[in-house]
Amino acid sequence: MQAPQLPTSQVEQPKESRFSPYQNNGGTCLALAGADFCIIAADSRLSLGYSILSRNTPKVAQLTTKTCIASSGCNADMVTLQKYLKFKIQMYLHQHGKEMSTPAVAQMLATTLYHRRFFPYYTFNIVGGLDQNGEGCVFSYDAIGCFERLKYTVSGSGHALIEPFLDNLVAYKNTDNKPTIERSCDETLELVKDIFSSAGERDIYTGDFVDIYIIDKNGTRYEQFPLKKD
Amino acid sequence: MSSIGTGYDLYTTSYSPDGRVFQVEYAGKAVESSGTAVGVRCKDGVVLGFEKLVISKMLVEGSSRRLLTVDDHVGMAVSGLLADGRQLVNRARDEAASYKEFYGEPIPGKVLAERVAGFVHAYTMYWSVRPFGASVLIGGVDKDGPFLWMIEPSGLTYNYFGCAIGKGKQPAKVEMEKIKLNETTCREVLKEVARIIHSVHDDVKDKDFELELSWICEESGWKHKMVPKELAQQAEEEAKKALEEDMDDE
Amino acid sequence: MFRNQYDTDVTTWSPQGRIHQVEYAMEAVKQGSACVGVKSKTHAVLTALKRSTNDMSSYQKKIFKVDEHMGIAISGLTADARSLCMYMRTECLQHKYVYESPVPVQRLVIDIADKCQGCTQSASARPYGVGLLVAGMDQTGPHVYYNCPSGNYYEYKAMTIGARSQAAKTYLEKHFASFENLELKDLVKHALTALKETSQNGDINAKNASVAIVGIDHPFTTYDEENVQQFIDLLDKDEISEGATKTETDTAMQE
Amino acid sequence: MPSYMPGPGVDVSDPALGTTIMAVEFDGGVVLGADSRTSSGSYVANRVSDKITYVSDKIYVCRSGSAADTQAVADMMRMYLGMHSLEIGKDPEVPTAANILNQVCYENKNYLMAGMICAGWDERNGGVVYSIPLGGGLFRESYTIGGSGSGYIYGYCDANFRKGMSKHEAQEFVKNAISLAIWRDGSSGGVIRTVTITKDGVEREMVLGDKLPHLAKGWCP
Amino acid sequence: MEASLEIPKGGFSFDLCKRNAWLESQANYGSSSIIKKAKKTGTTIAGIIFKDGVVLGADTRATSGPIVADKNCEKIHYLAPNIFCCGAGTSADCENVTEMMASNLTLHRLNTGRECRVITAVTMLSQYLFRYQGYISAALVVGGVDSTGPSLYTIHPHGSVDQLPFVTMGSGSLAAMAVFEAGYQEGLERQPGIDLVRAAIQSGIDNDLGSGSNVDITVITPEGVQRFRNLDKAEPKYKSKNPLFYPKGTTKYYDEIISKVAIIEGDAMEQ
Amino acid sequence: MKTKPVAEPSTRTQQPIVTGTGVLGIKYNGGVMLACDTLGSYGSLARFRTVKRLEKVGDFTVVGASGDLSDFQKISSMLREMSTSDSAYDDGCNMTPRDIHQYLGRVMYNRRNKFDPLWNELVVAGFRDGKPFLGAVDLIGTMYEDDIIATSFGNYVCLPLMRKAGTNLSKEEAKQVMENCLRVLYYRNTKSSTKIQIATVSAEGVEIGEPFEISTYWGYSAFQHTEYHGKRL
Repeated sequence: MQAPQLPTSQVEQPKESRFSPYQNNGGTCLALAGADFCIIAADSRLSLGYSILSRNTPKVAQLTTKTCIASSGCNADMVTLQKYLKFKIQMYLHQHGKEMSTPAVAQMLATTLYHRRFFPYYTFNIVGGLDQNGEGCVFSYDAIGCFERLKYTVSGSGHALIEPFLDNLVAYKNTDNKPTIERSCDETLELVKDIFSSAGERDIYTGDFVDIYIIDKNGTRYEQFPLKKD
Repeated sequence: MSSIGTGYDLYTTSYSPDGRVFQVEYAGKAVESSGTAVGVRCKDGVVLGFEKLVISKMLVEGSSRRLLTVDDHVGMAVSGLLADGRQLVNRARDEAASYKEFYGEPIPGKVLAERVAGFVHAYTMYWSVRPFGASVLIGGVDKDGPFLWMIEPSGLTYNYFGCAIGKGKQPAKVEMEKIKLNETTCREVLKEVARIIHSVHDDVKDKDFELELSWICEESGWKHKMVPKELAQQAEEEAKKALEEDMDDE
Repeated sequence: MFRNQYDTDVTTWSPQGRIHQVEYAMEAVKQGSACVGVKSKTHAVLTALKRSTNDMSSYQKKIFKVDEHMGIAISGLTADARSLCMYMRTECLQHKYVYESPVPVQRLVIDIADKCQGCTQSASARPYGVGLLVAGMDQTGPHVYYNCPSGNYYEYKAMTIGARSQAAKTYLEKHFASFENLELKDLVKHALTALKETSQNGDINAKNASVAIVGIDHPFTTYDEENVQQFIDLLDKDEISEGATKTETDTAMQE
Repeated sequence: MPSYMPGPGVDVSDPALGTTIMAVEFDGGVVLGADSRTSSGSYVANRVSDKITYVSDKIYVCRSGSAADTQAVADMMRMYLGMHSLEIGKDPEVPTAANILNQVCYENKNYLMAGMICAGWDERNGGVVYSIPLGGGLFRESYTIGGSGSGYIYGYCDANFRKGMSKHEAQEFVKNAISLAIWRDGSSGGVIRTVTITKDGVEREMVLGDKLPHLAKGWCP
Repeated sequence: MEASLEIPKGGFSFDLCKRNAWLESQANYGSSSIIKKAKKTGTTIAGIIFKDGVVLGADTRATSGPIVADKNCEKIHYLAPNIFCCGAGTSADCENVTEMMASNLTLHRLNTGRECRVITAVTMLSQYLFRYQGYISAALVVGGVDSTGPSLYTIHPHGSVDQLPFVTMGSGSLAAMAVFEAGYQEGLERQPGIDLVRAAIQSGIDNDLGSGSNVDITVITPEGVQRFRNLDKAEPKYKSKNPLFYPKGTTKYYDEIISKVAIIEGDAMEQ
Repeated sequence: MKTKPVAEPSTRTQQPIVTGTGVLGIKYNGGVMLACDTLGSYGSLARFRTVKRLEKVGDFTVVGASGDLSDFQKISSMLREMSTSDSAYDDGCNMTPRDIHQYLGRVMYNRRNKFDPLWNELVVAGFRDGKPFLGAVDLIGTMYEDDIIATSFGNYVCLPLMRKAGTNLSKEEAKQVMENCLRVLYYRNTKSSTKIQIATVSAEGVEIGEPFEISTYWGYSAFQHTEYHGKRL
């Protein structure tokens, strides 16, 4: 038997091994819902192993005037999935003469993911937007279509760093002293920036820029926020 | 016409008692009432021309093209029903692409003509379809030099130095025979083609027409291209002048 | 039109080299209410006259959006048009899925024309009984095409199809030469004026007229009912300013 | 293991051409060359096989890899070339033949073990050599070598090949190179076969196993 | 099987390494593996020889899987007054190996009464690493100046040694080496030398996710050693506009015990 | 002895055979440039020394490839056919570089879904509407656009240098950067060579240069003695 190799710090050479259809391109997605707004954001770093392939490849896509999707994981699957959703949403628009609602988009995404139950899209998606009543809503998914509606969620490589932070700061799970006033849209936006700059400090796959979409009754606003490049 | 009303001319799958397939001949009639296409194979390339009858002055110039590109090195002139002719162009494009994929070189004119002719012929064989109401000229340059082929609705194909199809094919052929085709160049023959098409056009009976000219020669980079506007205009003016002189002579 | 023995099958040529079934299909186009399509350097405009069978029913939709850069006005068998429209929409989306770009207008037009031709050469099908005026915008600017049941297609500077379209055609032939440099507003005015010629009682109103516009920085948009009133109002104003006299852009049209 | 094969303990497998093959362009034509050993594992299944296969009058292919696969590929190619020359009414040209061979090898790469050389002479191109390695891909080369034995003679060939050799020089070059490969590669052996194709026709030659040119014999006892 | 019952006559046994490797391969998640949790210096380390001596450089990121474990760790270790060593690999290995080597070299100096030579350190390190067959996961860049002049070496975890005028190691070594290959010149002056190493490390920081934060530089010349900690700093962290503030009582508690603690007056605490 | 089943299921353990290494792409002022060497490796054997890995598509796009060269030949023929039929329409509309990039992304992704990938990393460079375009696609369909792209081993060795050089370059400077990067790649990658090819796309169209040799440097005096105990005493 050959002596086992401990992992060393040596450079990972490009491997020419058996074909694997998946890659993890890293990245973090986040969405927070307010009473009448929703903020959905993701960093724009595209990485592979220890390499940065691109510093500015968006993970968030606007699907309708009040729905956005953010996906991390395998870029190839992400691109395809988002294209497919746009296709279906446009078809819905043609056929019904009105936009798909955010919960409808959310349900369709779940169905789409489950259709590939045995060859999943290796993506971790978040859908955010306003529902029919104008309330902010966020949907969180696993790779094969299990989903639930939440007030906030995070997915991707920085997920484990950010989730407890949100439990504390947004859901106030550690205290009974919940503030009586909800965070405003601007405060939430500031919180998103804080969160991403912190995650960028500690998660090597999160960095470069954050694409932030702010959805409220006036429509969708886009903002880019710089992170560290290292 | 003796065939009419005999009942032997209603289907492609019927022969008349004297052994003719009238439906195929009728399809040919669609070509005979269409604009004239002229193709000339010169020593250095091929020139195609078409007398495109303009049905409305509100049409955009150059629309409903009759000279179409099949492959980089092959062009096709369609006389007859353009919609039918387009199917032949599409088929020719498929044949050219699959030949190139498998053999790694551009399709020779002969092979292309024969394959498309086979396709046309298949539509003269079955009850469920009708023959194509279009004839086509296939012109281009392959590794053996320039070629010019014509395909009839019957599925027959012929190799030519100069060929005309459509309404004015007879006078056009007469005119063409006056040119020494294998001695002239594409440049020189442009105005001849323009002149022939102008001369066969019936100003009285027919509507306006637009002259389409395309070529494949060194000047076009050995690709099938429409003749550049200035050149085409120049050729047309020269042709008109020559025609006027002829008239004066008479 | 008299009956003859050569006109019952689409696979039968007449001794004159005609296919009567296709010609009859083209007649169906003339049965529908009229549509007008015009274009300038920057925009293509469709207008259409809607019918309603009686006061209780709604008006038949005449203009369909195909994609952000393209739409059609139809005349003839509406059901045929719907199926062609569905096909066009799917093709546009497919193209966008693969290339992330809009399909060039003429390529889709040819595609439809080929589809129509297929139905003129097979005994198992009948030709489509609908004419389409396609207005679209691509790399080479705005376009107006006419797709005919015969499988032919034509690109026009101005065109009209449908019932009593001859009157509109006469109008367009008189004016189309000036369209190229027109402001959008004036172009729409021309298209509506031409459409008015085809109306039985010469009446065009917000109920029976549809307008659609596509152009540079102007995704294909259909205007019906209250939205179309702004254009109807144009008709009451003075003569159309021929040529490229600069007028203020109507902000209402941007919605 | 199929029952017609020897019993347990004997290292045999599907016959494969563990081979040295090559083709060389010269002034006016090409020379193709090959050894003659076909092995099933350690067993020499055929010691005088012919790896240079006719596909049309002036085009031949050299085969390496699985014997069955390469023969099937050559058969297919012969058929396609026959059909093609009927269609164009002329002899096929070498680039066309090579392209067909590449199509077959590439489109079936998941099912084939075939490394091929296609060489020949035609009116338009003269003598032409193409390499189609394992998995397909079409590469035009002035000379090419292939098969397991080729690894041992790259140095020799690179040092000794010249463009514009005479026919005789090219033939000698091929024989020397293949004999050197046979000398060091256990999977190559037997006789050397060559096929020389020029405007005037095809010549076959065979160097017997006991008459191989031995460049290494100078020092080796 | 019987063979394994025999007591080995001598040398090392790597049985547990095999076991660890097996355990690791069985684990479905990286987090259940001890080895994966070990802190690593994903690292870019580099060094060059310039006209008067040696410049060593290193980034300051330490990672634990995809998480940055330390944003400003030190990777340039002391071996002797005239010899320094950059380490990449498992942090514990690098630190212990270099510390052990520093002690041994001190003893060596006391025994011989002379300044240590770089080659001595390199030989001892390579022999040590070779004995552990790569299980001590330390990739080192050793540089120093001795009686023979400046010299620079790399030592791979398995114990092989290379001597070169410019070297890099760690996950960012390719990014850094590219800078050296493109920019190294013979007989560099001090400042250009330092700048080149800085650029190389920065290249690792920017392009390699295993490397990050700041640039440390150590310059060794016959005149002495100059150490620049955080010579180049990463851009500062984003300053929150709404700093967090937790009001008293945020954390729930169920019981409260207050005890009196005696307070001793005087300066005992200050000793 | 266990007998083999009559028909074994095909195991698609396909792997690249003849391969090319890194392709570099960079935008510069007024255009975009691609560069790569011309080596076709067969494992570690430098099998084919002058293989062209840059393919012109239409009038304003070039596609470069690393990875399996037979697959790239297939892709090239697909692209040639696509550009032929594109120009056959002759309607004034042409495929943009982005169209081609997106199309390739779909092709690669569909093939990976069949577990039969086209084993390439492709770089698409083009110029359209006054703007340079640069995008990459790999064998599983990962797609991105950027100002600077390097595939395969170039990703590790050349990308840092290219990022350092930036994109504010003249054409001549860009060419220097490319040559320099490929020289470094040659120093540090077993599968690259010194014979390189450079293509540029600008408003004037595509220009694919002929392959040429680049120089290398080995003259550092410290390179004379690198065996560590062989040091002068």
